[in-house]
Amino acid sequence: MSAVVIGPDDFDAAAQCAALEAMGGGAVATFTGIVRGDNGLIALQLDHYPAMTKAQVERIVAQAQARWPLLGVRVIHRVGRLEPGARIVFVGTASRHRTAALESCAFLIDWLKSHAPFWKQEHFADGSTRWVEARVEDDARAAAWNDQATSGN
Amino acid sequence: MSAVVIGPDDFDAAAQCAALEAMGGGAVATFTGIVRGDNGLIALQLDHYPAMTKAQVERIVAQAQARWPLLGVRVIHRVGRLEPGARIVFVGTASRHRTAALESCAFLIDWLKSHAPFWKQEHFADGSTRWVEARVEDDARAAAWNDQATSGN
Amino acid sequence: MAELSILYFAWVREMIGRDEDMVAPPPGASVADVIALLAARGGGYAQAMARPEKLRAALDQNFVALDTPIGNARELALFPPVTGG
Amino acid sequence: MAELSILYFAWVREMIGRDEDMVAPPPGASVADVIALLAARGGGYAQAMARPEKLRAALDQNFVALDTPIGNARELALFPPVTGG
Repeated sequence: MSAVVIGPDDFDAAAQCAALEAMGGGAVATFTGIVRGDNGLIALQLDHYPAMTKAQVERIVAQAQARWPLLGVRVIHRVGRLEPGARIVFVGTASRHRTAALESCAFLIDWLKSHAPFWKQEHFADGSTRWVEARVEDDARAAAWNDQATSGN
Repeated sequence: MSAVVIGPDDFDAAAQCAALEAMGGGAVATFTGIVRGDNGLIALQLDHYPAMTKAQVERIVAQAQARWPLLGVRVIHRVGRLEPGARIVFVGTASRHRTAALESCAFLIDWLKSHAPFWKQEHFADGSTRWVEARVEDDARAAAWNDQATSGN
Repeated sequence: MAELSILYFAWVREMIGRDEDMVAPPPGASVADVIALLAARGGGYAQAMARPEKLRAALDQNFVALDTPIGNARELALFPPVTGG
Repeated sequence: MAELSILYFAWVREMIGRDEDMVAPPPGASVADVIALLAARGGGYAQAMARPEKLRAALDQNFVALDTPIGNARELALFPPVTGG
């Protein structure tokens, strides 16, 4: 099972968790992102840069592996049209250490938000569409991981 | 489905995740703790204080709900004899906000470690047993959440 | 005088070899005073209570510091620092 | 002169109405220079390139700042700040 999957298909989160739990660590942390049906949203369309996406996500995974003692990492990011309730992204980490699993999971989702070439377009019931704008907080959260590394925390 | 389950039985992590994903938030974070088979360990025996355990865990869950905007919380903690590879604990949180889901999940597992009346005894292949000692780091991690609340971070 | 149930957990229970006891602490006694009374019984009690700083306590199912007065509590639990999660 | 593939994503692609173009940037050109050349085409190009500070870029599939020289790169992608995860 590859550590990184980018594609249109839904995934079996339970199978992902089972694989991470079987890695012999004591700790598995996961994050799952789901399409919210707010304000009449009927679908998200996820665009990406195919030639770059997988390599870039694998680079982010390698950074997490260099920083925390991880036994396993799974990142799944879907693309294409996704309706409310659909999973968009899954990040799972396994480690011997609770803090390593929790922190690396948070790091990975923060970095995916700000460093992976995906773009979300909202489609509404009235036929209108809107490209989601990047949030300053997302960049700030990702940058905070760098500050931590620099200050040795 | 109750937010807090304390008992000997294994649980269906996938069903827990599915319930959290169905709550309409965009973000689900989970932590699963698993028995490690280190150093000839053949089982963990989990002792607890039955009259106090569930109320105390529910108190910790209420603190998380007061602190973060959560749509749902699930905490499952097993007791009794658990062999390597078995799940010990599951914490899952659902929120509209990624950081709320991630932080509350980390808070809950940190607080369970230091504020819920469970005790682990290790059983080894040679017949010896050993009560696990509390780790100073666990208390420090739990205390750090208080410091954050005080300083307004 | 009110009877107080005392519950033991983890290695405290193992050393004493009992799950619980009933005692009648003197008026004004603190948790630490009850620990000292139990230690005076010798044997496993003395062993389990030898180092109070290794013990934690709950009164009527709420964690308390060892200098807390027993007051009208009905149940005192004595145990090592918790190790769940 | 080397040809450079330019790829567009998200609203950049929508405004221009194309997925990609081929250009031959002048020697020494930076990403920002290419953006200015594209803006000069008018229409959707001018609209998409009107505020370079709203754009992000990747050269040969690595994120770069807009003042980065094109050098020998074969592929330049122009897009808004990413919004995955």
